[in-house]
Amino acid sequence: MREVYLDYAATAPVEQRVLHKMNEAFEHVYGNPSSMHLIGRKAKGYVEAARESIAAYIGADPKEIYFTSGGTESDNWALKGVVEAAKQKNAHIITSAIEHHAILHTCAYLEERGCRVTRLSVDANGSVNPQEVEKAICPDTVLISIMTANNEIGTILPVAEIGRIAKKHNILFHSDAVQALGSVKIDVNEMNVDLLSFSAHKIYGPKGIGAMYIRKGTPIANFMHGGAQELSKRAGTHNVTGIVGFGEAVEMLRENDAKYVAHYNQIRTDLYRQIQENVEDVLLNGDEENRLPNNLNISIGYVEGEALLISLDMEGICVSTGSACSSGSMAPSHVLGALGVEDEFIHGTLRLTVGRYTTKEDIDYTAKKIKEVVDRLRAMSPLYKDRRK
Amino acid sequence: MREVYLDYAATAPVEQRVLHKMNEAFEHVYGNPSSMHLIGRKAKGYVEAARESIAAYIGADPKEIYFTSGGTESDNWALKGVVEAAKQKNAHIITSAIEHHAILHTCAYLEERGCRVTRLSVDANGSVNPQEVEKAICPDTVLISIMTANNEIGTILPVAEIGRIAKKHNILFHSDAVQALGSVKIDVNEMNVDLLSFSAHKIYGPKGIGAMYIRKGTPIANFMHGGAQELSKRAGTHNVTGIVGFGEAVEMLRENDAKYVAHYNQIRTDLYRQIQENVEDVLLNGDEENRLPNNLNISIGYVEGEALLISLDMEGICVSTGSACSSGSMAPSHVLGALGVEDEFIHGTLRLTVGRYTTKEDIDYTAKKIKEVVDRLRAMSPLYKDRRK
Amino acid sequence: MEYTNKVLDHFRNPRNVGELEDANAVGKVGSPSCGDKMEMYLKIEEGIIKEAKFMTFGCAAAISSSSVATELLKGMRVEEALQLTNQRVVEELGGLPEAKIHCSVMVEEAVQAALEDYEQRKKQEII
Amino acid sequence: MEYTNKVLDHFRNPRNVGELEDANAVGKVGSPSCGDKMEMYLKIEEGIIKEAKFMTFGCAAAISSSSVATELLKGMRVEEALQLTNQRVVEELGGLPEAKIHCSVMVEEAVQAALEDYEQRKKQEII
Ligand SMILES: Cc1ncc(COP(=O)(O)O)c(C=O)c1O
Ligand SMILES: Cc1ncc(COP(=O)(O)O)c(C=O)c1O
Repeated sequence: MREVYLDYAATAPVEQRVLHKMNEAFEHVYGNPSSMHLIGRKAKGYVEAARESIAAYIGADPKEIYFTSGGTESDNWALKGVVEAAKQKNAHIITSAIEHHAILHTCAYLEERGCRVTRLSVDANGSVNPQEVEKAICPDTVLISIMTANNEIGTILPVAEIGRIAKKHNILFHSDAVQALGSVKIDVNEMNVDLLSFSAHKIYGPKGIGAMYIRKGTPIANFMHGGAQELSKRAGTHNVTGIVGFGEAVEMLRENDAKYVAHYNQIRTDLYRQIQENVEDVLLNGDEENRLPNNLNISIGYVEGEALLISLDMEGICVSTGSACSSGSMAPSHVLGALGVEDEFIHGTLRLTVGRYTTKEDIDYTAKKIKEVVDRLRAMSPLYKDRRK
Repeated sequence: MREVYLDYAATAPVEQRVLHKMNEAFEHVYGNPSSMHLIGRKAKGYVEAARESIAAYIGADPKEIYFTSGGTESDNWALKGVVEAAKQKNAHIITSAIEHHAILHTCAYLEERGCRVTRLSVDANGSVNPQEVEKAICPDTVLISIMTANNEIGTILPVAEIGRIAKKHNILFHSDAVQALGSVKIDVNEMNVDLLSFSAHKIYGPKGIGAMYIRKGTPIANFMHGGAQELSKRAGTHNVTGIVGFGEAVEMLRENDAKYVAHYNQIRTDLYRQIQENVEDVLLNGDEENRLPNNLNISIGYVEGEALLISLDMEGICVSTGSACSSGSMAPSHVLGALGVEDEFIHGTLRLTVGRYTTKEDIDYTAKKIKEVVDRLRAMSPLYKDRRK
Repeated sequence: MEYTNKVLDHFRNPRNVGELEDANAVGKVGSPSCGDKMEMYLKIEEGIIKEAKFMTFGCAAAISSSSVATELLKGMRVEEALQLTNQRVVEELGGLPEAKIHCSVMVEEAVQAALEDYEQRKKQEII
Repeated sequence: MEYTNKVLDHFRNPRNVGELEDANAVGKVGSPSCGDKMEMYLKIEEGIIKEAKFMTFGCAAAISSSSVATELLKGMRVEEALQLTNQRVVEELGGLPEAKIHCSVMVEEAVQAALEDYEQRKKQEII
């Protein structure tokens, strides 16, 4: 059976080139970068080279890049660290209703501990109005955290504008760029950000390694306490091979990002067109224009998402309903909820995210199978029956 | 030039067998274990198999093993999580003066936030007296955290006895077993622990992955907020290949740990004997009997440690002076300080940690070079000159 | 989400799908907003369920639970059907993931609703 | 800890190691408890440093700073030697890591101490 992976937003395979570089490091660079001896210094050299690659790609100074264990840690650190450094009772955070759980659950945690959180609602396309951000600012506001692009519906948010507002009001601005990296131009100065979260496994690097950009001078408390790694800001033995893989994955972006984006865009658009031609009552979620090039998020009326997912899985097609991270719970995701998708559609949402290895054949096969599966499920759907009446 | 790595306690190379298993996963298991589809479930299978290996090796239930980004995160989580769950003002923690910085710096952080911390002093061998632990207990005590074995001086601590005391007083007991794993028998029930920290890179697995054992029912708050991974206790996309490597490294321990320990012990003892024969005024730090089999920690009188380290490095021999993590600072480590080593000796401390790949030739060469280097440095040492007078 | 082969089989090839034109017991539970809706159609003759059909909007567990329930119901006496528990349905499926047990509960409710409808109709007939 | 080749050379092959029997200017700074101790021996004739030797207990930076300082001092006039700064030593070594600058400061202090000793001895001679 054909195996078609259309869940690149959940995680991407590691590129061969990245894997080769990692294996080189696994074999020859086994030292601890904190060790003073030759074998330690060699490892440190690899770590610093990766740091420079990443810094260069996003227009930052290498000293502003801190390695973490992933996007989740970066998000936790950004929020908890800024709030703690602010040393302020009732610190206020502005965020959006469609952030990743790594942001929203951290916000809920901070709320329990006395913070106040404003979760801005989004428009029908899943975007945040910068003016609403400005309106939400109050004297206690210590941080604005708005993602660069949403992981479920793919909407790209107006972060540069929000950054300008934050700067004007002298408020720190964090953005979760985990999904945006590789698809949206990331330049820390153009974006006016003080903090950015990244994760390697979304850009064909290894899982378990991420980074945070922290603009020089940004007051932020440590999250991980211990050794003096990362300029004494983030303790823990360096994940050397992870860092090497992350660096190489970013090098691949630097060399080829436009090519990748063009491929994503073409194949994603083709998939959407075929689905539209084959299946009626399909809604696109997220912004049609300001959208991640590899993301297709659709709500298929009168059928349920998990049933779609499992049916497609039986055909070898791997997709997501909502976000991989919220699987296990069957309530519609907070993102779809925030968009106000109709009841008859919201539960039938599929996220199809294409990638570097997705082919035209994959797409043709998927569109055909989606039609078959939807037909089958609608044939037993009482909602569809009622709708036809 | 010969390259001799004697810093296995800082980090160990990844075993070929572990690397093969990781590469299998890198190539074929690219999904996100949280994804519901086939490719996700396959990844989940690998993660759960590793969890089972680790659980079996330490006598735990797989549901009691939580993956983290390393020993540092496990230590941070244990302390911060237990204190937070205790929801108690002036919560009191008992620890020792010779813990890793991941414990001690976390304790300092908790102190700033209202906790009270007792740091038990150690005897001349670097051990903690269980009776002192018992004496330190007070009504506010929420956690005892005493490491299983020390990373610098190699002393193995009486954790089982401390665990019994903790149990008797109904106080949670955490132990940092990062250095002990693979060298000391770890059985969560024999040890009477509620929480244990582990790190894969000390046992020939990859860096950037660790685990925490959390006994069922232990009240502990989350440290990393976000997705529902790890029974909703530790968010963040699973580091699948890291976990696979960790699991395989533990499988190797299960199969061969006695063999490894015998090798460590023999080669370490030989090294110490040769150094004693060649060099006068050498003191052994840590307990002679209750000691990690691969650890040799010596203070060489009248010479300075960094000068020793660099001189040996120039001969291709990689060792540590104090702990890798505290390098960059030249003050004697907190562990040596706690032992009360004499001024003329404390600065000349070397930690030599042998490993699976250390050979007799490595050791002979090292002992010879240490003699040469010490002779050269003593020839210019005013302390040595004065001592001879 | 690990489903048994039996679940997947009933999901893939559900038995007794559709409306039953001449049903004399119809139970409808759930709603689009909850993400699952189930309609149970029974034809009862002389206290015995002669035919059973369903239509379900929902996940694989909901669909397979419905399917297996209709199989169980056919030939049952009304009194027996009243005793049909969700556990029985789960058993028949070889188990359901923890998070999906509620789907089998829905089936139980749909059957109960259908049997109530049957009782109501009978009363109306009598009056 | 990245050392320049010059540092490593002077560490490996320090110049002018030892006590100077007929020194007329001796400076000793540091202590075992601090982890570094430096002794600077100078032989000064007619206001000119004819010979310079050192003994150092300390790290590679301390040893190489001492070594390079003795090289610089030889042939210097006392007034010049009084102006010898740690920066000059660091320069001569092609730089030192941030954390190691204090070692070069120690050398400066040892030279100052030796020259003070020299002044003291001269005063005693005069009296
Ligand atoms: C927008 C966003 N933020 C954060 C994360 C978390 O990153 P990680 O999986 O590396 O913990 C993800 C992906 O899971 C994401 O899509
Ligand atoms: C005793 C001890 N605890 C904790 C750690 C930290 O573990 P990791 O390096 O995985 O963060 C180490 C090693 O660095 C250690 O030796």
